[in-house]
Amino acid sequence: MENKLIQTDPSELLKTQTNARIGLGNVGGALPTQQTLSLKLDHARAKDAVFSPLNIELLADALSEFQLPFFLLKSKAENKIEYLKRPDLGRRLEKHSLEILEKNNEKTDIVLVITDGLSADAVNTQVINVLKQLIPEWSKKHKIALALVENGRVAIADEIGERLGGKFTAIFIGERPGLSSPHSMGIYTTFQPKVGLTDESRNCISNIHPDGLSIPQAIRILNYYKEESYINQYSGFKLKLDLNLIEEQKNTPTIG
Amino acid sequence: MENKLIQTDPSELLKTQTNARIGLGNVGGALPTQQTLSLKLDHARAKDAVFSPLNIELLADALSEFQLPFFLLKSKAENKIEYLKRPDLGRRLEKHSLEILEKNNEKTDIVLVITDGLSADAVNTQVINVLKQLIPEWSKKHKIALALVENGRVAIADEIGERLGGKFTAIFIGERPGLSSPHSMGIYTTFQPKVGLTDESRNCISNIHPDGLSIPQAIRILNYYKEESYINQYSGFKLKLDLNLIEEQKNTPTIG
Amino acid sequence: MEFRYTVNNFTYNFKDLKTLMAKASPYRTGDALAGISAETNEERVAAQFALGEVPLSLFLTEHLIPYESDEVTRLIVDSHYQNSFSSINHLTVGDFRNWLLLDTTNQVVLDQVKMGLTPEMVAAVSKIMRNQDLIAVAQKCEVISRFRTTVGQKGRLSIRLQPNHPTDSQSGILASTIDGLMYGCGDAVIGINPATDSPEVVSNLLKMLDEVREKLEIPTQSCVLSHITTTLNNIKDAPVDLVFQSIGGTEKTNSSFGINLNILNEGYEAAMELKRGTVGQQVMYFETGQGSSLSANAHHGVDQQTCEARAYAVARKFNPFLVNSVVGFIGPEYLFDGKQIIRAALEDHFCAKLLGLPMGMDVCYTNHAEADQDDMDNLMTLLGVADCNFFMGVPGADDIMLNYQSTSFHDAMYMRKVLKKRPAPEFEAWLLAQGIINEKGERNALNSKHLLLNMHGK
Amino acid sequence: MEFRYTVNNFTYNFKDLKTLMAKASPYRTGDALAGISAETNEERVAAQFALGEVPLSLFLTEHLIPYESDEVTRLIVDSHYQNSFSSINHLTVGDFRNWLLLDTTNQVVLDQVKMGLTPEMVAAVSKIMRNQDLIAVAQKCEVISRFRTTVGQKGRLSIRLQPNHPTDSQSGILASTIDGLMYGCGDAVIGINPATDSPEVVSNLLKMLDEVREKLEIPTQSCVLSHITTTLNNIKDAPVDLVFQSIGGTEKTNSSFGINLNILNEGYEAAMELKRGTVGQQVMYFETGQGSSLSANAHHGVDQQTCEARAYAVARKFNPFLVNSVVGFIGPEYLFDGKQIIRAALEDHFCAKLLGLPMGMDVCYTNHAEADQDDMDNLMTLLGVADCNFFMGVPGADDIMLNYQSTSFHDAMYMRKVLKKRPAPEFEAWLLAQGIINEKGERNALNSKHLLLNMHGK
Ligand code: B12
Ligand code: B12
Repeated sequence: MENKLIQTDPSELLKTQTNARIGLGNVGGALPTQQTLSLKLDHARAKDAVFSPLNIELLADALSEFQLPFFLLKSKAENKIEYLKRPDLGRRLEKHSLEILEKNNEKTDIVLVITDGLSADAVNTQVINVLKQLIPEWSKKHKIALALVENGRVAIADEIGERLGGKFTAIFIGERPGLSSPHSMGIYTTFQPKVGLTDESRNCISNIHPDGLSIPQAIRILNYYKEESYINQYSGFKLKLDLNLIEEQKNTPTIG
Repeated sequence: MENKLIQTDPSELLKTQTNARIGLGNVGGALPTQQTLSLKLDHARAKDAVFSPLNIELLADALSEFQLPFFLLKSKAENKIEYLKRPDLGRRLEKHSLEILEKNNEKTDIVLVITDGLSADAVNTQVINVLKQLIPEWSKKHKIALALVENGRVAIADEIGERLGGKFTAIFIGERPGLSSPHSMGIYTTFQPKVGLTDESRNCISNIHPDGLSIPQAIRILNYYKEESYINQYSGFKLKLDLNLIEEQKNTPTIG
Repeated sequence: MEFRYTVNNFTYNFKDLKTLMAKASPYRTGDALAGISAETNEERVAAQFALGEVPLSLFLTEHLIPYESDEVTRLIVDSHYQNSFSSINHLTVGDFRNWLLLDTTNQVVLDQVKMGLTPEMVAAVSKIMRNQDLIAVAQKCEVISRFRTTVGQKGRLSIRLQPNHPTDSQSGILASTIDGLMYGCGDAVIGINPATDSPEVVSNLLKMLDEVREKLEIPTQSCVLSHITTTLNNIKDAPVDLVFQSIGGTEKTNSSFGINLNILNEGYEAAMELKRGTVGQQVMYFETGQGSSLSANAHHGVDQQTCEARAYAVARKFNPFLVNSVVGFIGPEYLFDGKQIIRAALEDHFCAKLLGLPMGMDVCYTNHAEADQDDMDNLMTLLGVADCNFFMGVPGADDIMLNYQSTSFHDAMYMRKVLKKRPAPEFEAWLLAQGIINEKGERNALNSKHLLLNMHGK
Repeated sequence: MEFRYTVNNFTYNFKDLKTLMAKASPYRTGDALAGISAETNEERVAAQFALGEVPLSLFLTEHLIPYESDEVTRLIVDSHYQNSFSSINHLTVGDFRNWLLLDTTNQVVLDQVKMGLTPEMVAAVSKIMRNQDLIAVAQKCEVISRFRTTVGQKGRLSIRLQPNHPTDSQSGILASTIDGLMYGCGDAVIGINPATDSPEVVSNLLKMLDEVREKLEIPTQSCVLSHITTTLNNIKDAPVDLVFQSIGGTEKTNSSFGINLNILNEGYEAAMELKRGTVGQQVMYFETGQGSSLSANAHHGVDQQTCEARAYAVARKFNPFLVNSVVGFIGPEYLFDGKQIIRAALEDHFCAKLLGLPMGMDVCYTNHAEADQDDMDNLMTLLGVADCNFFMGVPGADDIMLNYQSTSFHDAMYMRKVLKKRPAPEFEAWLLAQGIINEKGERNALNSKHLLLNMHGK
């Protein structure tokens, strides 16, 4: 298309600083045609991401390699449509899964839960990498159990943690897919998990994806929340992330 | 509720002249609360009318009493939802119904088709009454066949008429249900029916219901269209209804 | 001519222009019913990208429906003004959208190009426009038409008073008419859909409305929306202001309506001779609506919105006073729910305005569609912002003869209030003189001695 | 107290006021999920009729959530002004709607009663109002708030610039901020959602925004939307203009957010001491949204829209500068599609304005909901007509950190253009002085030497 119709935003430099949709230019204030269609295309794709399936085989294989107690579970939500409409079902285990957990006799300290959430691909592609860096360290101090759950919400970690008698849970979950980052993972941690807790009792590490929080950073924060939770014997909004995080000191903008 | 909030329309007299929603009053120009809720209630009911089922048993019994060839048929639309989405299916007979018609050897002149359309109740409650007044007269001159069809559109009469070798069809069909008249019946007539005709080839008698066109009036018009179709050897927009119809001469308004 | 577009390493093919247009259309049940809509959202967006690259000029040579077999195509091609087109001749569909949205593309500029635009061009560009684009561009167009009132000026909003009755009862129709006038409606037209097709009934209704209009000195026009051939039968003896007809976008659709361009022309010429207008002589009133071509099996594989836009070419030929789409009227098989109805209405209004028509809209739904009054509130407000010329005024929104819900007299009050719009100037003066509204446009309390209320004998 | 209503010889019973309210609510997935919505359309309308007959004064004695167990109920009851209520004291809910729509019930009158209204009263009346009623009444309310800009005047529309970044990158956030300023956005606030909850990160972002603001002399305010306890941690050392918090309508919801009225009050008092405003000292910014109570299992059987309205009582206590509902953000389990989102947004805006809040709206949807940009175009236009105080401005509508679509900088241009609205006066003067827009509000072409574009180091 012809560029001369478009009033460009002279901001090439700005564009290098972020993946946000800036410097798009405008036609009488409105989005140029290419941009408006690109947005639609990305929307079509992000909608697909919601329905991406958990790669159970691959994940289960990889998880069993850690040689830790490992449970393959399901929430009460039978499929994605029900999952979307009934978050309450996504927070609880279905009967058979409860039975599996009941059979467990091993003592557990920390439970790591992996679940699809709203973007299975976020988890499919990232979680093993995180766990590989995490588990060797953590297993030195803690007894760890692993659970892979289909159609889980954040709070399902409470039930799993409680049933296994764990002290601390971290759930790795696909976040709602965005247009520019359809595969973003979040980690939510809870100390003393039990059914019925709400979000003030958790901490959150969000936006883990190639253009977002890096895996090493996520692990640093996760370590921090785990340590602090044990020290304070609680988790949640009262724990503040007092960690020097400013990764980009290097490119803090010079103002003026 | 308090009336003093409502600016009334001083039009009691006008209200006696029509069932239209006039003289409703207003609050700052808007519909008063009672009126706005009444409209909603009627909407809930009209939506139900769409899904009212054809009273096949009752109608079939009554129709067989006329001692005429009688066919119980179905369109290709299997249920109301499909009927709504696929008018093309409502215009054609399903396989089994075609077979039924194939077996017929009797010569037929006029085919009267009864179908639910968009309001089965409109037909359930009115059609037998019409036929009782019509058939004794018409059978003096014509060989008549009757068909009762589930999920039919207007044009399905073309296929039935053609298959039976009829010269003239009249289809009695439930019209889209209105808020104030959820049970309104229409009659569409066609000379020389055959598959593929469109609406310019038909005539229409609409709004047959207790507050609309009366059954005697409808029969008068139907007779007119039948007669004229045979005289002119065509039907459709070229036939104009040159009948003195002004039933309400009595209450033509005096102007001024 | 074939078109293709590659998304994510997958190449979508579109075998010809009409297929591309159909696949680029926002989803609606009618196109799905016709089997011509995109199969996935991604295919739809790919088609939109591909359509964006099509040069506008291609529409002048690739006819969606052959020139030889369709008189509407012939009309479109033969009445295309190359001169008006020359300034945008070089644009693609995508850039046409860009150009339309520019601040410099104002009403004057749009007026200059309108006769160079074909229905297919405007339909194509509408498919790649968001609702806000359709609103913003339509708002730039001002199309004014005149008969006894001046309809379509900026800051004004007119209403067709629609006082239908299931038995065409004159006193019933008169009662609804008076009610509507008390709410400031009727400046577009007082237009009755007759329940029957009887010339006698139609003629009596015309006489009644004319008497009322003269008696009360209402600056407006009346119309009985019978088949044009019925109107032509009557035109010698009855006071016909406007000649009405439903029209479609293909020759075959029109023939299923029992009309063609010749018949329309006859109606037009007959009405022009009467010279009954005062401030102008625009004498035609047309209704259109997405889905009628498919319903009549007359769409030639062209999507319903493009067929609809082609109907505007038919309308444009006869310099109409009023045109409206009946958007939600035809049924859910074409437009399923509130969302589809709203989208289609904004498209229809945009396309018609861009082609230069005095476009109004029947904001409406039927009881077999998934829609309700809230959807209509949304739509009428959006179209109001887009400066739609007129809406319907049906008592309590409930048409007791056509069996559907349209906008009400009260809705007219709402729209004029929140959007700060006034009735047509001649009619507004009359409303003020009659003490029906005040200077702010608010309803005055009328008492039972008011002239209007004494029109009606017992 | 039991309620009943008979329709068509069938009597519907509603066992208490909260059940009646829930059943009278227009359909939405959240109430269905909670198991409290009407089972048929007829039951819903019956509940609406019954609710219409409830005297407003009943809400003062029948508490939907007990006074003893919920501090939000205590706040509502204890801060009710009987004096303001006395003029409408005798009305039923149905007549309250009638009264609200009267031409004589203008802004002055509405201001007089607002402190006599409880959230439950306005939620109740909203349930029997059509979308057009919600728009028309909201349009009568003018709620103006002040800090460094004046937000909410008639004819003006402000934007929160929302330059989020998935790693809180300062240079990324600054880039989006500059882009937004070039489109005239940021007069409501420049407000960042931080990706992490680190006080250090938050504090650095606050410093960066403050520097930019001072350097460019932009008359506006900034905010980092961290948890209020994080903000309180920082308030001594970092330049906090506005104190933000998400709030809900029940004590339990708020406690699931890790807050209560005391904590909010602490934040309020700490910010008031700073006296950083110029044209005013309204220092709080709150976000709300239908569904949060249900999500936290904290709804007590009260429908989600009434819970939402109760959050406005919480907001009102702290004389906020900005409040907005995040309507489509929380997800399809509460508001399924465009239709439900639009309805809820109009309700939220209406209820908040009636209670006297400076209400804006995050017109938005997530990718797991059935909605698209067309729905947002519709909603932003409708809310614009309703005179909503402010909207979000997100680069290209795509929030790359929160992962949802809101309104964009371009949308702000659209709304101001078609609705003829201008930015906040102080900010508008700055935009003109910087040559960013012209007197008509159109974007000027900026060249790369423009001051804004040279804010950003390499
Ligand atoms: C929907 C409708 C339309 C739609 C039809 C498209 C569609 N796919 O549904 C549209 C908007 C295109 C339309 C157009 C016209 N219509 Co019409 N229409 C109706 C309406 C509101 C509902 C019909 C219905 O429920 N049918 C029942 C369903 C279950 O069956 P169906 O098979 O789906 O419907 C078919 C028929 O309804 C037919 N049809 C629709 N209108 C007409 C008109 C005539 C004369 C004929 C023969 C057939 C016909 O079209 C449908 C598809 O084939 C009725 C009013 C009413 N209350 O019934 C008026 C009505 C039938 N139409 C009427 C008229 C006058 C017309 C027009 C002639 C107007 C004009 N001046 O151009 C045109 C052209 C009709 C034609 N010859 O094709 C009159 C008929 C008067 C009469 N007694 O002759 C009615 C009664 C309304 C009115 N008073 O204005 N119409
Ligand atoms: C949706 C959402 C909300 C919704 C949650 C309601 C709901 N029913 O879904 C609402 C609007 C209520 C909300 C509120 C808040 N949120 Co929030 N939220 C999100 C969002 C956009 C998506 C989460 C998601 O996809 N989860 C995955 C799904 C599959 O799991 P789920 O079980 O359905 O979701 C649960 C969690 O997401 C949880 N949740 C939501 N927000 C937060 C925040 C914290 C700190 C915790 C522990 C849990 C939590 O609520 C859901 C229901 O239990 C994320 C951003 C992102 N890109 O992920 C931010 C995000 C998680 N929220 C954030 C914040 C800061 C908040 C608030 C503290 C803001 C405030 N100042 O008040 C509040 C309070 C949260 C609390 N303690 O309860 C931050 C967390 C920062 C951090 N690293 O700690 C994030 C990353 C966004 C941001 N940067 O602002 N939030």
